[in-house]
Amino acid sequence: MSQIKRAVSLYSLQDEYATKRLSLEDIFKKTVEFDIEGIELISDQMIRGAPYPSEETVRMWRNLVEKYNRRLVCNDIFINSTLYRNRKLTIKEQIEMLKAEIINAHNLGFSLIRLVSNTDERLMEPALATAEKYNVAMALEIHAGMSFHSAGTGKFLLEMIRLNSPYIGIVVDMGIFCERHPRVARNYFRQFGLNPELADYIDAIFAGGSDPLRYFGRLNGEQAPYPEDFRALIKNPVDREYAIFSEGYENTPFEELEQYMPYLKHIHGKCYEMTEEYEEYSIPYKEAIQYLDSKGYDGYIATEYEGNRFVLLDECVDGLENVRRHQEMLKKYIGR
Amino acid sequence: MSQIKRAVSLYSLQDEYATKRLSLEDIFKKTVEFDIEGIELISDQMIRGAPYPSEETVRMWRNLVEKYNRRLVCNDIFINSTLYRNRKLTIKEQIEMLKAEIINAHNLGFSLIRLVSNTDERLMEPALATAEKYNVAMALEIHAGMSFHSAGTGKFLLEMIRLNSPYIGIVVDMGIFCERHPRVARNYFRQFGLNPELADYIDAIFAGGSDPLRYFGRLNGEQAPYPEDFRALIKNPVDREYAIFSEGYENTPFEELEQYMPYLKHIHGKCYEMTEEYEEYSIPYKEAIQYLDSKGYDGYIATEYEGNRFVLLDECVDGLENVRRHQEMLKKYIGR
Amino acid sequence: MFDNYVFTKDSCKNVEADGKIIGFEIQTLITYYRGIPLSMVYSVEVGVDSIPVPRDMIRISLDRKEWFTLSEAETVSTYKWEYGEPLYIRILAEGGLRKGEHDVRLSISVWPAYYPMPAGGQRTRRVAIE
Amino acid sequence: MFDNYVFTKDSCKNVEADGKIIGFEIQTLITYYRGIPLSMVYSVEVGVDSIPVPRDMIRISLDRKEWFTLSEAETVSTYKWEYGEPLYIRILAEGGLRKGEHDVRLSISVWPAYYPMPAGGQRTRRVAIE
Ligand SMILES: [Mn+2]
Ligand SMILES: [Mn+2]
Repeated sequence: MSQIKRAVSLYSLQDEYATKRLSLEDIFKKTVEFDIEGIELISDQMIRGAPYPSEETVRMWRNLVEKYNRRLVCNDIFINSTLYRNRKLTIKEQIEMLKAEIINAHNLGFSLIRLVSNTDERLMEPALATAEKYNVAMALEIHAGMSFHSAGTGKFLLEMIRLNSPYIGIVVDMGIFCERHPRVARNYFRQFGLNPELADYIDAIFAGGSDPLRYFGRLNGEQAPYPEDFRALIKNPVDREYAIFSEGYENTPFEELEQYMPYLKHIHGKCYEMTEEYEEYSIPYKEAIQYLDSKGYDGYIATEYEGNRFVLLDECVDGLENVRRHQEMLKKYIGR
Repeated sequence: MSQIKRAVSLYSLQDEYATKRLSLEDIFKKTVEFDIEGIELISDQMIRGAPYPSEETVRMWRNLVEKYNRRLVCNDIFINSTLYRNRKLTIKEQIEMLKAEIINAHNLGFSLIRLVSNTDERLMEPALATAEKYNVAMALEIHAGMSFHSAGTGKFLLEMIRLNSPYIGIVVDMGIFCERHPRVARNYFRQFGLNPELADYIDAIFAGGSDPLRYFGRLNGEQAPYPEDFRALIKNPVDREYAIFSEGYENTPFEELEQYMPYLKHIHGKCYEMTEEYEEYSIPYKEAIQYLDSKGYDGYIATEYEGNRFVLLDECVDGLENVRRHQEMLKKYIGR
Repeated sequence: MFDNYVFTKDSCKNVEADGKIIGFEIQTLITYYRGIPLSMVYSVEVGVDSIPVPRDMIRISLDRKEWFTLSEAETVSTYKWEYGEPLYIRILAEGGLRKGEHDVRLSISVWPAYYPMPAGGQRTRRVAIE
Repeated sequence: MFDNYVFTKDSCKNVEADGKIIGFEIQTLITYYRGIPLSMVYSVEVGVDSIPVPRDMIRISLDRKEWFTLSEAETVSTYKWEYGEPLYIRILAEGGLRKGEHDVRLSISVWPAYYPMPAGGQRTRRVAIE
């Protein structure tokens, strides 16, 4: 039987929250209604003043967690290294910011933070003592477009292996296992004039078992030129943007995960579109969960609905329904 | 008998410290040798990383205080409202900085901070709860050039009276009681080409019982024009600078202090030049102490040697000797 | 991708002070999915009926009390623009918008650390001033 | 008033990296009586034999490891230049100073909050390069 546990990233309900259709407490109620044990948070999104929230704000958060009896799985943090436009923050400044995030995560009740992709690996060793002191592990997100083979992630992985600490690991985003390009994205860009032949070309890359990064030879972050026939299909800036974004979906073989299983702290259950059959349109969850089970993964998968950004102008985002369906799907494949 | 106590501001020995002729511990030893009970500090000067020193630095400081058994009288703080050159910090930002200074002063063992002249009076009410919580009183420096009559100080004094808290008061700098312009300053500016007739003119203003601010009608901060005969003596930029700086010495009647005696937390025993007769060249300490005794002042006077800035190029500053003589003078007039 | 959050509906209004109209104001949510320091706002551009508003006529605020020019905002790293909370944008122009209809355009972007380019959005609304 | 702290004696030297002289370096103490964030440094000007060095050739550092351009330093509010500790000033110029004697001038100022103008000092030293 599967050891995998279910969680939801509150990111999935960000539009409901931003537009004040759901308060933070409403969201907690929904996790109970949908029978989701684990909570993932973006503290910069729903905790006022993070990473320096007032004591009152921290109390409010902890009261909700207690009242609705949820497990805190992961807090997603960011290092604002572009704080000033005249320079990038130094490593020393970034280290101080990371320490503040660790302490804030601890105060909110978390013992895992997700580091956004491209977080500088040089922050790890200096922050390790703080991570240990506050019992907060740090895990880099392995996100499509900046996955195992990319330069920044590669440097982090080497540093992670070198430091070999239970406080340093990875979070895998299921967007690296896309078998199809999300059709909601295609549909979204159509309204701005996307060339359908370009979209067909990309769909065909996936249909052939590959993905744009691999097909264009850009997996290692190199800006290899597009093939002639593809370049000919780029007719306008929207086409160019669509082409760039298409590199944000990867069709990674599950086996690439194997050597990193000891470092796997958590999984983002990415979903762009949950179909009426309760399947994710792009990502083969059934096979993915079978693979994870075969490797003995016993952590969480947290629903991360990202279709919100492809909703047409003035149409309503339905994060709730996507979360509900995604959780039903997880139950089906996990078995509970 | 006088109730006044003696202290020294470590500012007096800043040149010895900066040039590494004296370490912080050497300075503590000197306070013992000179029999000076009280210590005043500029934490930004001698505490690394202030107002966020490491725990180790704080421990080092507290160990010295304990080892040499000194009383901590006052910490001099500043609000860096010019932190960014594209704007002045907002009051909200300045309040946060002041709170950090209060907490740091408390951690270092102080229960009084000196606010530099021109500190915005709007910081007082919002910082008051923190001052109470950490038992640290805040006192604006009444400094010559920015004294009782100046616009900024005036606004602070009104706010101080309105708030009427034991945690808000003033520090008087004895430079407001100059009977003569410091001759070390005159001598210093001579090397750059100061017109001696201009210096004579200013000396004559003091000899007449006034000071440049009063004589020029600028006491309230207004930029009244110079008299014709004075303006004619300004021959070069050094003369202009000397004229401006001459407004940084005031010949305030002692009686102006009377109404503020209830708010008087501490006194800076300013000295520019201690003569071989152990008198301050410009300031009538004997009369000043008599006045303070007559009003029952029972706080500290902390030697604040400022002649260091008028030492000629490559000549050695002798802060130690000036402090020693100033303390001997205080002993003579205080009686112990 | 964040166009839905740009230019809050019905937020465009003339602003009065001391009995005089000193300009007009619009509100927007952040074009990103989390709160960030104000200094990370990369661009704020406003246009009225196809005419771009000069940058130095624009002020921004998180509370309608403290206002910053766009140049000042570049170092305002201590104020956080919270996710889901409005940024107030004022265009200081005596008289404000004339009575009648206008097409007001707002385009705004922020530059998060790990993005290859600013994350922005824009929206034009037909605004009626009475 | 702080001239005595400007341009530390014997501190002017060419700087080598990877076997090549990449410029020269001088040290100075702060022209003020306390430590302040690096962003409050108002001006750093260097001249060699009466020729002013262009601003963008200058780098400053508190530890000789992290170097900032003067433009970058304007927002470096988290690094404190401590009282009595050197600021390292590098002039990036291939080949550095020629052998022989030079008159090197350093002028530097900081702008504390309550000062009406920057607090600065300057000093020219005759430097011998071997
Ligand atoms: Mn993710
Ligand atoms: Mn003083």
